[in-house]
Formats: sequence, C-alpha cells, structure tokens
Amino acid sequence: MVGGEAGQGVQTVGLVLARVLARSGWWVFADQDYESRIRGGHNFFRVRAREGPVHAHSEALDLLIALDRNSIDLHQSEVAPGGIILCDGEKLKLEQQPPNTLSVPLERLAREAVSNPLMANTVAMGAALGVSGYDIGLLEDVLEGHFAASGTEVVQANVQAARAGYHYVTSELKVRTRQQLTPRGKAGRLLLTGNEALALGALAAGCRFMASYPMTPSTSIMEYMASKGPELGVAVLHAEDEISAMNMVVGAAFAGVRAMAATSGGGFCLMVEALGLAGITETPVVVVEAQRPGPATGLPTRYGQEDLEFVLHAAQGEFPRAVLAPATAEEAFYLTAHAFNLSERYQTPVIVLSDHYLASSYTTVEPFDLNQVKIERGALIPLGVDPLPDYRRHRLTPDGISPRAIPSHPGTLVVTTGDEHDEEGHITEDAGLRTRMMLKRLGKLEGMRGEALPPQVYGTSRPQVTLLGWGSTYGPLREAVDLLDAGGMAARLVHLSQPWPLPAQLTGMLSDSEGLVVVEQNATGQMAHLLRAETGIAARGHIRRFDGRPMSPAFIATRLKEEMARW
Amino acid sequence: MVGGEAGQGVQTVGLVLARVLARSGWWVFADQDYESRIRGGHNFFRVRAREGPVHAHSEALDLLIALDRNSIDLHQSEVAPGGIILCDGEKLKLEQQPPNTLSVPLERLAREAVSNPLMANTVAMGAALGVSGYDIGLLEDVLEGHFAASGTEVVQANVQAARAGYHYVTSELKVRTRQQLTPRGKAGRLLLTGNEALALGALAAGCRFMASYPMTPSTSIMEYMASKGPELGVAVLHAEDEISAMNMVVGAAFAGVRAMAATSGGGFCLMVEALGLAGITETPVVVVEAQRPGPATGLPTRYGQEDLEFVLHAAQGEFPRAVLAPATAEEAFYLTAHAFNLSERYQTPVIVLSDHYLASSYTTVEPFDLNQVKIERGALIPLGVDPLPDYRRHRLTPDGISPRAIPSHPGTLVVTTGDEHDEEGHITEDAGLRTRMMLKRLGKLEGMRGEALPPQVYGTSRPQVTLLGWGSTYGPLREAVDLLDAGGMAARLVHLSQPWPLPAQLTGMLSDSEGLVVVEQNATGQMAHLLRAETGIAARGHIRRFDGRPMSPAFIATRLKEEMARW
Amino acid sequence: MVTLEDYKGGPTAWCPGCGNFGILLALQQALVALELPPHQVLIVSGIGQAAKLPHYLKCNTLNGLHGRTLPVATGARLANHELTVIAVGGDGDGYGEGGNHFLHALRRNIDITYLVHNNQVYGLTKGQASPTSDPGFVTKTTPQGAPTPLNPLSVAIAAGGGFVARSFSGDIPHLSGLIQQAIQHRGFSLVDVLQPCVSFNPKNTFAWYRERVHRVEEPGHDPTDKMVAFARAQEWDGSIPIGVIYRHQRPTFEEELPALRDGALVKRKLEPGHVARLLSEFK
Amino acid sequence: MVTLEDYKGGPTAWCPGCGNFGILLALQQALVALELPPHQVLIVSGIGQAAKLPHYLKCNTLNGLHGRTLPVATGARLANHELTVIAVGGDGDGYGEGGNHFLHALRRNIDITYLVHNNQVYGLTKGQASPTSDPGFVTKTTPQGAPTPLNPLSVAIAAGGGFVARSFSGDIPHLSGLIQQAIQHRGFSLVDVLQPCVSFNPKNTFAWYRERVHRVEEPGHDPTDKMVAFARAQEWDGSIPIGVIYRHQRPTFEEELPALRDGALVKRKLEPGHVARLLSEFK
Ligand SMILES: Cc1ncc(C[n+]2csc(CCOP(=O)(O)OP(=O)(O)O)c2C)c(N)n1
Ligand SMILES: Cc1ncc(C[n+]2csc(CCOP(=O)(O)OP(=O)(O)O)c2C)c(N)n1
Ligand code: SF4
Ligand code: SF4
Ligand SMILES: [Mg+2]
Ligand SMILES: [Mg+2]
Repeated sequence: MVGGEAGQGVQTVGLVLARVLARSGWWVFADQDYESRIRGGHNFFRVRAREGPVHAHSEALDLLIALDRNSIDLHQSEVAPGGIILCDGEKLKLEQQPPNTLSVPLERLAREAVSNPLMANTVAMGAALGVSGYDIGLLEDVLEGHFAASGTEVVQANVQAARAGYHYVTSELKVRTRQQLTPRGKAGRLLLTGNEALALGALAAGCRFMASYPMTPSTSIMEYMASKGPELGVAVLHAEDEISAMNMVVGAAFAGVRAMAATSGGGFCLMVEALGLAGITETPVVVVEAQRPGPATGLPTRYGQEDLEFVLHAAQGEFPRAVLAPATAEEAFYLTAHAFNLSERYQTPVIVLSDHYLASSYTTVEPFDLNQVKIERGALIPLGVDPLPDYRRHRLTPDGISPRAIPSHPGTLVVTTGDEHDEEGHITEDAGLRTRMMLKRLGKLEGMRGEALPPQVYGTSRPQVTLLGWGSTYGPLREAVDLLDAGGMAARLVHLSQPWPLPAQLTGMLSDSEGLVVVEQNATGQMAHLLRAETGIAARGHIRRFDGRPMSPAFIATRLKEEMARW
Repeated sequence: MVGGEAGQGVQTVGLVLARVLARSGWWVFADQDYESRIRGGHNFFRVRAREGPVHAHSEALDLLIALDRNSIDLHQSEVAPGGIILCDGEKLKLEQQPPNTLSVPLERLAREAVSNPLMANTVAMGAALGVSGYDIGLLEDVLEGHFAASGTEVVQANVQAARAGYHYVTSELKVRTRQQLTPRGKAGRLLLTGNEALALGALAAGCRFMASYPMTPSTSIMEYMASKGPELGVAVLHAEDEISAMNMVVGAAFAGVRAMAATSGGGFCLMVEALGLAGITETPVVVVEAQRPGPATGLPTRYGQEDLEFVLHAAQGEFPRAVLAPATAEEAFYLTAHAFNLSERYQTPVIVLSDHYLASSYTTVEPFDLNQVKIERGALIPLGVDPLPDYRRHRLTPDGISPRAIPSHPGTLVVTTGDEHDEEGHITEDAGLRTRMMLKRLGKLEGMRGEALPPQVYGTSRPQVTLLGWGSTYGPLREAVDLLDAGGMAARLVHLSQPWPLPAQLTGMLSDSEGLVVVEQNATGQMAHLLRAETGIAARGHIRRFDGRPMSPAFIATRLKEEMARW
Repeated sequence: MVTLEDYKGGPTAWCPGCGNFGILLALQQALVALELPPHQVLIVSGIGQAAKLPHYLKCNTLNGLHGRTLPVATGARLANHELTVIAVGGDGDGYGEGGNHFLHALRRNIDITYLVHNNQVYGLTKGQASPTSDPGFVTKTTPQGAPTPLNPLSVAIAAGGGFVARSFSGDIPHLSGLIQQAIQHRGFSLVDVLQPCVSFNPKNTFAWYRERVHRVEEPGHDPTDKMVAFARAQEWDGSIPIGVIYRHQRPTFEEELPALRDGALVKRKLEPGHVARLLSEFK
Repeated sequence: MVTLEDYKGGPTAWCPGCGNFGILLALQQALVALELPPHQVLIVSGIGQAAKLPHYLKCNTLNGLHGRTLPVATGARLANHELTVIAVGGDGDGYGEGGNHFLHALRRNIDITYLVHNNQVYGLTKGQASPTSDPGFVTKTTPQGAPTPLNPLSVAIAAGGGFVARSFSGDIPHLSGLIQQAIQHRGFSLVDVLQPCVSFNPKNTFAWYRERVHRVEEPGHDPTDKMVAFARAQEWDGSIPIGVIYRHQRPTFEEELPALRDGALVKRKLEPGHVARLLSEFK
C-alpha cells in the first residue's frame, strides 16, 4: 500500500509499482481509496500481486509506503507480521517509530541524486523494489514509459532517483520484506481500470457518440473516449448537464450510430426521463451508471451498490431494459460490447451498472480478444439507395422488433414520438393500438430473459452455504469461498453479472440451497429483494456493508461465520 | 354521459348536471375522458348518481347527451335498454337515428329563447333534466352559482335557455328515461375532484409553499393552490422546470415551512435527485405524483398506475420514504394532510401517488371534518429567543429523529448537506459515522411501518377469492365485490391506501387466501411484485389493464371469472 | 423537384384559427424553396402544441420530451451532419424547461435551425403563464400577474448566438423567407415566431401583433453590429421588430470537431479491430 | 457587535494557494461589516470546490446538489424572507448544470446574492473545461480545446439582472466591498468572482488576472445604462473590468408576492380551520 495526502503522488507511486509487477508476469489487483478533495486528507493505493488472477484487495499489508505520518497511524495495524513500513523518517520527524519501520531518507536521497526533492516518490519506488528483492531494471522500463511524454531528461532523472532508493535499501540497509517477489516472466497482460476496460469495450463495439457530464467515478470513461475520439472518429461531448447528455444520446442513436452516456447515480437521476423516451421510441442506448454511496452526494469517491432497484425501475411507465453489472475489468470490456448488441437487437436501453471498486481499481487482464467482439445490429437497415416500401418505424412484427431505418434513407421517413404511437410513429389515442404497442415492447423482455447471462458458479457442488453476489463483489466473494474452503466450510458462490432480467436458471440453482446468503454493498438488500420478488426465494442470511469501503474476502468469511452462528 | 369535441363545453354540461344531482342529495361520481388537444377530437364526461356513496363509473348509460355525431357513433352501443340518446338532430343532420334517439333542436331553441345559439349546451342541460323527470328549479340555482361571476344577464339568459330545453322535452315531446330521478333532499355534500380535495388537504395542513410545473393530471392542484395563495398566505410558484420546483421545496422546508410539489411521472423524473437530497438532509417534503400512462409522454390525459415501483426506488442511495395512494377524493384530503404530518414527524419525503382517475373525477363527499386534521410537526423546535445549547441538526438520538431547528433561531445554526455528514451537518468521510447515519435514517422506516395505514377490507370474511388493489381502483373494486356477491361468488377486497411501507398486518390477511388476485392499472403487476418481494406471497391471478382506460366494476367481475375459469 | 405536395401531412389537432398553421405552411414553403427532399430533413420537437408540428408534415421526426428539443437535435446532427436538422418547440418548452440547452446550443454554435412558436403562454396545458408572457398577464398560476419576462433575443445575442431572428406567424412570406435564411446560415439559428394562441392568450392576438410588428430593416438596421442588435432586441412595447436582428458568422461546432473530419459518423464502419493498437498502451 | 471571530469556521479541504480562500475571507469581512449575525444568514451552495464554502465559516447552511443552488435558495428565501440568503457555487455549477435556474432567478429578481467562484474550470472533478473556460483551453474532455465560452455578465444583463458585478479573489477589499453592495441591493445580485484554481487551471492564474483586471469605474462607467453595461460586459481579452457593471432597481419577487404581505411564511400559524370557508365553494 502507498498512503499519503491527496496531491502527494500516491497514485503514481502505486501505479508504477503495479505496472512493474504486471509487466513481469504477476497478476495484480490495486484498489484506490480517496476523498473528495484535491490536496490533503488521506488517500491510499493498495497493490496486491498474486500468481494467478486476482480481483480483490486484502487488508493485510506486506509493505506500507507511507508518504505522510497519518498513513502510518491509520495503517500500521494492518501491516502483516514480517511486513515493513517504508517511510522518510527524516522528513516526517518521527519521534517514535513502529518496530517494523524502515526509514529511508527519500527526500535527501532525491536531493542528492537528482537535486530535486520532488523526486522523493521515485526514490520510494526504487526502495520498495529493493526491499521486495525485485529487479530494478523493470522499474526503469516502466518509468521510461510513464514519463516518455515529458522528455528523456525527466526519464533519466527518475531512473536515477529510483536507483538511489534501490541502492540505499539493498546495499546500505539490506532490509527485506518477508514476502520476497521475483519476476514471473513476460506475460503481455494489460493493467487497467474498470473504466478503461469499459471504454475500450465501447470503442471496440463501434460506439461513435458519447455525451456525458463529469461525475465520479464515471468521469474517466468520458475522458478516455475523448482522448481517442479524434483518432477513431467518435464524437465525445461534455454536455451542459446530464439531461442534455442523455437526450443527445437518444438523438444520436435515433440517427443511426451507437451511442452512450456514463454517469453516477446523481447524474442518472437527470437521465431517467430520456431513458423512458428511449424505451417508448425503441431507441437503442447504452448508459453506464457507476454507483457511489448515496443518498444525494453521499460519499462521492467511495464504493456502494445502492442503485440496483433505482436503475431497474427508473422512469415512469413500463418498458423493457437490461441491466448488466460486470464482475471484473475483463467483463467490463466484453459486457459493454455486449450491451451495444443487446440494445440494438432489442431496440431498447441497456444499463451497465458499475461502481467505484470496479471503475477505479486496476487489474491485470489477458489482452482482450477482439475477435470475440461481434457487431450485431439487429434489425437495422443499412443506408441504401432504394426507398423502403411502406416503411413504418414501429411496425408490429411477430417478435416485436421492427426494422429500423436510418433517417436520410432515400424515399423513406423515420418517425417516432414519446407519445403512444401507431406503427408509423404518429401519436395515437386508440386503446387497442396502445395495448398492442405495450405488448410489443414489453414482449422484448422475454427475449432478453432467454439470453440473460448465466450466473457464474464457483466452489463445491454440495455446499453448506451458498453466497449470492452481483457485480464487482465477485473478486472478494470468490476468494472468500477459497478462504472458507480452507477453513473447512463447503461454500459455493453464485454470481450474477446480469441482474436484469434475471437468468431463468437462477431459480433452479438456488432452490435447493437452504443456506443462502446474499452479499451486497448496500444497507437494504436490493438483490435479495429482487430475488424474492422474481423467484420467491428468501435468503437465509445477509452480509451487507454500506460504509463506502469494500468488503475483503476475509471480511466476508468472518461475517459469514457470525451470520451462521445465529442459525 | 355528455360527449362531444374538445371545446364544445362537454365538461360544463356534465359538471352542472352533476352538481344539480349532488345538491339534491344524490351521491355522484363523474369521470372524464379527453385527449391531449384543446379543440376537436372526442371527449366525454360521464356522470353516475346513486343513493349511496359511489366511487366508480359504469359503462351502461341511461342518458347520452351527444353534442356531436361522433359521440353517437362511439357510445350508442353503451346505452342501456330504455336509455336515451339526446342530441340536436337538426344541427347534426342525422340521416338515420338510432331508435332510442331523442332529437331536440338545441341550437334553434337557444336562438329562439335567448337569440344565442352558443347557449345550446344550456338548453341541453334543461332537456336532460326534463327527460329524467327532474325539477328545473335546482338547475336554475346551480346555473346562478356557475355563472355568477359573469353577471346577472348571463345568468338570466342561461336560466331561460335551460327552461326552453326543459319545456321542450316535458311539454312538447313528453319523453322520459326509464330511470327517473327524484331529488333526495339537501345533503350539503361537496362535489369536487381528487385534485381539489388533495389541494384542500394541503391547505388544511398548513402547507405554505408550493412550487411546481404544469403537468397533466396534476396541474389543477397548483392552480387551485395559486388561486387561494394570496388569501391564505401560501407562496405558489410556477417554477422554470421540475428540478427547480423540487429544490425550491427542499429549500422552503429546510427553512421551516410545510412545502410540497405536484407533478406527473415525467416531471417526477426531474425531481428524483432532489428527493434524495431531502432524504439525506432529513428535510420533510411532500410530493404528489399524479400518474398517467407512460413511458415518456405516453397517453398524457389518461389513466395508469404504472409508477409505483419508480417512486418506491427513485433516487440513488437508500433512505426512508412513505408512499400514500388515496383511494378516493375523501382520502385525498385526509391522506394529504397526513402526509405532511408523516414527513415532519419522520423528517423524510412522503409521496402522494395519485392518478388521472382520482385527480380528474368528481365525487360527492361529506364536508371534510377539519377537526380531524391534526398538525403534528414532530421534533420541530418553534422559533424562539433563547439559543439552543449545543444544537446539532443531525444529532444521533435513540429513535433516529433529531430536533429540528428553524434557520434564524437566535444563537443557533442549522447546517446540513447532501454529502454524508456528522451530527452538526458537516461533511464526513468517516466510515463509522457513515454507518451510524445510515442506520439512523433507515431506522425511521420501521417507525413508519409500524403506523402504516391498515388495508381496507370489504366483503365476506370467508372468500373464494380475494382481490388486492391499491389507490384509485378502490371504487371499481368495491363495487366489483358487490357484483360478484350478487352473482353468487364470495369475494373479498383487501385494499391498500399506503403501498409503502406495507402495513404489517397485510401478510396475515393474505396468507390464508388461496385465490389471491391482484388488480392493477398497469402491465407488469407492480404491486404483485412488491407484495412478493416483501411478504413472499405470490398472487394466483392478475387483472391488469393498461390502455389508459379505467376498469369498471363489471370489467373486473368479468375478467375475474375468466381468470378463475383457468384455475 | 420538391413540391409542397411532398410535404403535405395528415390532419392536425390544433384549434381552428391557431397561429401554428401559419408556421407549418411557412416551414413547408421554405423547405420546398430550398429544394430539400423530406428524407434529408429531420425535425426534432419537444412537447406542447408547437411540438406536434412534425406530425403534420412529412419528414423524419423525433418528437421527444418537453424542453429537450435541442439536445436531441444536437445528438442527431452530430451523428449525421449531412442531415438538415430543425428543432421545433414552444416558448415554455424552449425558454422554460429547456432554458439551459438554449444557452449552451447558442454558445456551441451547432448548425441547427431552432423555431420557437412563441405564443407567450402554455397552450397544451391550458393557459399558464410562460417565460415570455407579458408582465402582468393573469393566468391560473399567476393570479397576481406574470413577472418580468425573459427576452429570448437578448439572451440569444448575449449567449453567443450567430443568427438571431424574429418573425410573425401572421406574415407567412416573411416567416418563410426567414426560415430559409436560418437553414442556410452555417451555425445555430434562432427564429422566434410570434404566434397567436386563440384559446389561451386573449392579449397577444393576431391584431395585437399586427399593430406592432415592423421589419427591423425599415428604415435601417445593421444586423452585424452586436450592440445595435442588442439595443433593437430590447424593443417590445408599442413596436416589435421582426427580421434578422443579429448575424455573426463563426465556425460551427461540427467544423471544430475532429471526429467529424472523415464524414458523417453514421456512415463509418464498425470495426472492433480498430482498437487493437490501444490495447498495447496498457501493457 | 458582530466580529470576524463569530464567522470563524473549521479546517478547509481546499488546496493551499487556492483562490477560494480569498473569497471566504472577503465574504466573512462583508458579513461583519454589515453587522449580520450568523444566525440571520443562510448560505445555500451546490456541489464543487466553491460549494464547500459554507462549511468553512459559521452560518446556517444548506449544501445541496450540483447546479441547484438557486432554486434551494429561492425556496428558503420565500419561506423566510427575513433571512439574508446567499447562494454560492462554481462556474460549472451555476452556468453549466444550473444555467436554467440562473436565467430564471435573474428575471424573477428574487432578493438573493449569488456568488459564483469562477475558476473557469471544473475543480472538484479534476480539471474538465467549464462553460467559462477560455476558448481553446485544453482539458481531458476537450482535447481539441474548449468551445466559445458563455459570458455570464452579458447573459445576466440580457436576462433581466438588476445587479451584475464582477470581482477578483486576489483583491479582497474590492471583493468584500462588492459583496456588501450585492447583499444590500434589493433584488437578485450576481457577483462573478475571478478565482484562480492552482491545481487545474494553469492559464488563468493570479498573475494572469492581475495583469488584466481593472476597475470598471476608472476612468468612468455608468452602471445604470444597460447598453453601456452590455458593451463593457463584452471586454475580456487584454482587459477585464471588475466592479458593478450594471445596476437597475425594480420590484423584487418577494415584494410582488401577495402571500408574503403578512410577514414571513415561517412565522405564520398552521390552522386547519382556515379552509372552512373554501369548502362551501364546492357545494
Ligand atoms: C417534464 C414535463 N413537464 C411538463 C409537461 C407538461 N407539458 C406539456 S406541454 C407543456 C407546456 C406547453 O407550453 P409551450 O411549450 O409554450 O407549448 P405550446 O403548447 O404553447 O405550443 C407542459 C408544461 C411535460 N410533458 N413534461
Ligand atoms: C448531478 C451531478 N453531476 C455531476 C456531479 C459531479 N460534480 C461534482 S463537482 C462538479 C464540477 C465542479 O465544477 P465547478 O462547479 O466549476 O466547481 P469548482 O469545483 O470548480 O469550484 C461536478 C461535475 C455531481 N455532483 N452531480
Ligand atoms: S391552445 Fe393555442 S396554441 Fe394550442 S392549438 Fe389552440 S390556439 Fe393553438
Ligand atoms: S482544485 Fe482548484 S478550485 Fe479546487 S481547491 Fe484546488 S485550487 Fe481550489
Ligand atoms: Mg407556448
Ligand atoms: Mg469551477
């Protein structure tokens, strides 16, 4: 873990180290904890490296790089036996240090090595590698990449600063963490956040239009898309507000391009009305709702899964929608691409429900297989030259899906309205037509239910207890099953990456499990509520956390044991 | 029924006749059907008079006053045996008339009597009373009241026109409806719409601030409040949009007055974010959501109960709320007053969920008992002179309810924020405090659950079938029970005027009923879904209508028999 | 050749005598005069009487939400900037509910023509005061009279509008000519149309407007001078100028957007392989 | 006597060197100079760095939603028009998300003082372009450079503002004096404050502003002349006027609202019996 104030470079130190590990074959997971401020306060960046895929943090620290004193106070209790606290004792003027402290004069070394005390952070990176028994060469490569845009001089200085730190701990101090790390070869994996993966998924799917308004933790999706927009031909707009953003997306999708918006719960509130417009006009839109704890502004930089029922029922009236909640960064990529296909095939809104833990954590993933990304535009009629005879945008068809022409198709008019309409798209007051149009639209939900993503199942097939989770708790839950297993409890995870419509097989999977525990990062048990409403299955127990901090595998295992003790 | 084009005066004719009946002791229910246009199309106003309380329409017509030809075509099949179609055959140039047509030369009589063909409608009123065997004097009184503002001349002309119509049918034509009506004495009852009752409830409760934006079918609430605002001291604002309206309401309520907004689903979308702000800042607000069929603009002047789940889950994050759905105009009055008490006692938003059928239908009610309206402001601290020692707006108390001071209280500061906060109301990032604040707020839901309005039960205690309804379907459902009973089927109605939190006794009431049928004006069965999620009870059958038209008692009875035939 | 017949729509639901009919006809005439075939025209509208317009002629149509005309039009235009995009709405729709989009469409200068049917009242919801209702206008929501109105032309000039015009639905040739100019203007163009509502605005009638409107260019007006234009935009009581009040050419949003350089987005291929290069940036 | 001590708040979460500190101090000084005790002051704010301000002094506070400062302040002010109500927010908050409320608060002329901390950037969300970012300003959401900005003073004058002013957070005496005038002005008052953001706006720094700002009244300015004011509001490149750009006294919304005639609504009794008379109208 790297801890410090906002503005101290916590993220850079952590990310560079994470990248060093990722490049040399480790699987990495790194979560971020920060406050809603730009300077001061307390932030941390927590890196975990394992030999196999990892999607969860762990509270136990082998190395704590404390850039300020507060980080020592707050986290020393989390340092595992044999772990080390690395800090600049000279600068922090520590009167008494915890016994496992390794004080490295970071600022002094930086001054000495490159006459620049601001490079103390880079010294810390070198020291961290040294103390972990790692190869400094890898760090030099990563620094080169990281600072390439700033010129060779900056790169050189950083490399020297890193070396100074490395040298200091390896030759002068000769201290080492209990857990020594060695490179595991070149894996060629990517290290990215959920937001980056999601944005790549959208770009791979051919999203050509994005309008949004900045809102933590969704903002970097728009920022990434904007940075690639000029090159890839994607119009990315920072709209005046979220109402505008979502209505723009509806306009763009109606005009024939793949279009999306990204926001968090507060901004989603303002998109709700246009979501309904997309529903009744059968316009395919994709909306990312990156949750954070509410209500209102709540804990704007933290973790929560509190908006499931909101996105399920948002907007007046009834229309079909799908809600996808990626479990990992990898899924964020593939499911976002899938979201575009779903929305175009069913001509209806699809919501990608993400959150801070998924959005902001870094994970290693195998390079995405772009061949797996299929472009399925459903009943879209490519722009042509020949008029489409008797074209009606909302034609009543057996499967409820109407051929979708693109405005500007010669001799063809595409008409729609947010009022109830006839097949052509003009306003109607007719009761019979209304009923048919409702059945047409709502019928599409059945198709989506039929192809809902199956739950991921992990663990024993004869469990004492079944954990049901959804979305980004996947990593912690999966590891919790391992922990429980190691502790002699037969546990099974049933995990949903698509909370709506629920996959049909879910009922069968859960109906025989007496010990069902639903695990959620919210206070009221929204998935448990949905599960009971849809299947009649009432969970026996619940594990809920709603203080904005992620449950770790150990947290889940402990709470489960407490829960079961009451049974 | 009075039928005609928009702009022909359908409502005036219907309302005057309804008032004549109400004044003379009949219980009246009158529903309205109109399109989203100001002139043309087809509207009707359907009046039903009974000897006892009535809260539902019926499709069978004893008298159809057709102001245009279309009304005959559309409704002649609904005329009951012995019923009559009253129209101006001369003006409509009807080539062939249905046999039960009574053609009265309304326009000619108006011209002859008062030299004003525009008074044909008043002639029709007189004719209608004549044909029903009613006393013309009552009509004269009502016309006097109705046109008082326009001066005695207008009143006189109307009276003469009415007499001409009356005279024509009673002396010249001597035709009479099968169902003759006679005055039933002076009852002193009120005849009003659900919206008027609701607005009166708000005024009685001391609502001092309303901000809204016009939206059918809620608009007349704001209009009524605005008309009385200057006299009663109520600030009523037509805001620039619904976002503004709801935020104004939060501001006003925070500043210490009772405040409300009224809208329909589309406008509610824009209020959702501020609803969450009220939730986390523990600001008591009342919002009326008068539903209409969606999605989006949908059928803007029609009937639907499609927003239950939306209002239940609207806004990011989790906070307590209550949802009241008045069953009748009478309840609209009392429950709106109750809503203000609930919201102030629990310091949280309360939603009054209404709809077109409740909002726009006229009903007779006994004069409201103002002594029954209690003002309960909960933990509000009246403005005083002495500073409140160590005041903290969000103090953690055993019942979760914090004393609520009014800004401007000497020596006292009232601080709050939509971020998670400490007791004083300043922003916090602390995990423990967050948890306590969440539990404080959500704990209030338990109190509200404890005092949730009990379901209204009607019909046999040993039913073959139980109908579960909510909100404005009460009238049709209650009468459907009577119809079923008359047809030999033992039916019971369990009706909810508070869909959230559900009253605890509901489970007990329903758990023994095998034949549970949930009746809703929507397509997906939102109450059925909620019921199952909350109680585990799955309904055996469903009656749903979603074409924007209200279910009548007969419709429900028929559909129930069809439903049960499948069991 | 495009003819009026091509633009002929079905029956309308407006009140007889409503000022909207003049706007509909003027728009149809303008589209015909510009020889734009219906399939190349997209009309986006909000909710209100005005917003029903696209249902009454023949064109591509997205009749969306109250107040959200401009964002929908913006999205559609960026997706396909070869379309002629016209946004249509009422004064409540555009200056009330949609005020923020109005401000930002102006400054963005997206190439859309915006027709506001300004009847100074909420027509479809039966007669509440609108942001442009004359001060003191009494309605059910403003029994004490409406407050100071918003001056849409002033705001448009102040917020960066490059084509700010007003016309009158009682003067169809003028209106039609102005709509043509607006469509031809590169960038955002506002045509605020004085539109009598015979059902709910007893004050601002055809006669009332006819007495007051006069062409801004008579006797003389320099629409390229912002200060002069702002001054003329203040005129209302007694005399109401119609015509192009302000005109200023600057680059459009589309022209400045690099993503549109290679043609309309809607015509570009969807190719997952295009992102291959990006992946390596995460190694 | 009210002293600065009365307004002293707790620790702040702003970056060292941020222009917000100057605004906080100037506001505290103004409130002290006006002898307003904290309990008679309500500060309503939105979300953003600027919007955190009320947490850093002592007063009644409603720190609400992003962009919704003015409606909340309006509601509170109408509920209790004896309170001094100050609305505080950022440029993104007020001119972006909240643009529509800005327009309508101006025309309504509700007696609120609105302080906009205009750092020409989104601070709290880490540096996206705001509606007032200088054209061409490059950020992560505007890699091609920001489009034409909104000129808040022009818009304020155009939309009916009666007190339209600008100051600079680097000139605390000027700012404090202006805030006092704004609070004393009867009606809506806008104080747009040039506020350097040291973390995300590398262009519009203290030095950059200092080089450009000059008092509008030097050498001379008639703030009551709307045309002159509009012309001065256009100045930006090279020279930025600060001070009262436009001033115009007209009745406030509160004065025109009959419901407020008998005193603050919050002080009136709640009495169900008051509606008895209304019931008979339905007989
Ligand atoms: C979000 C939302 N709020 C309110 C309404 C109700 N509504 C429909 S039309 C309208 C106003 C119409 O006035 P204007 O825009 O001036 O159009 P006009 O009918 O006068 O042409 C309103 C308030 C709505 N449809 N959606
Ligand atoms: C509805 C909504 N959208 C977006 C956000 C995220 N957000 C918080 S502050 C902010 C912008 C801050 O910029 P500005 O208003 O200029 O204030 P500054 O931080 O620069 O003082 C945004 C977009 C939010 N909180 N709510
Ligand atoms: S209400 Fe007014 S604007 Fe609407 S159609 Fe009738 S006259 Fe026209
Ligand atoms: S980010 Fe900018 S505006 Fe925010 S506190 Fe830091 S310097 Fe000030
Ligand atoms: Mg209008
Ligand atoms: Mg800012």
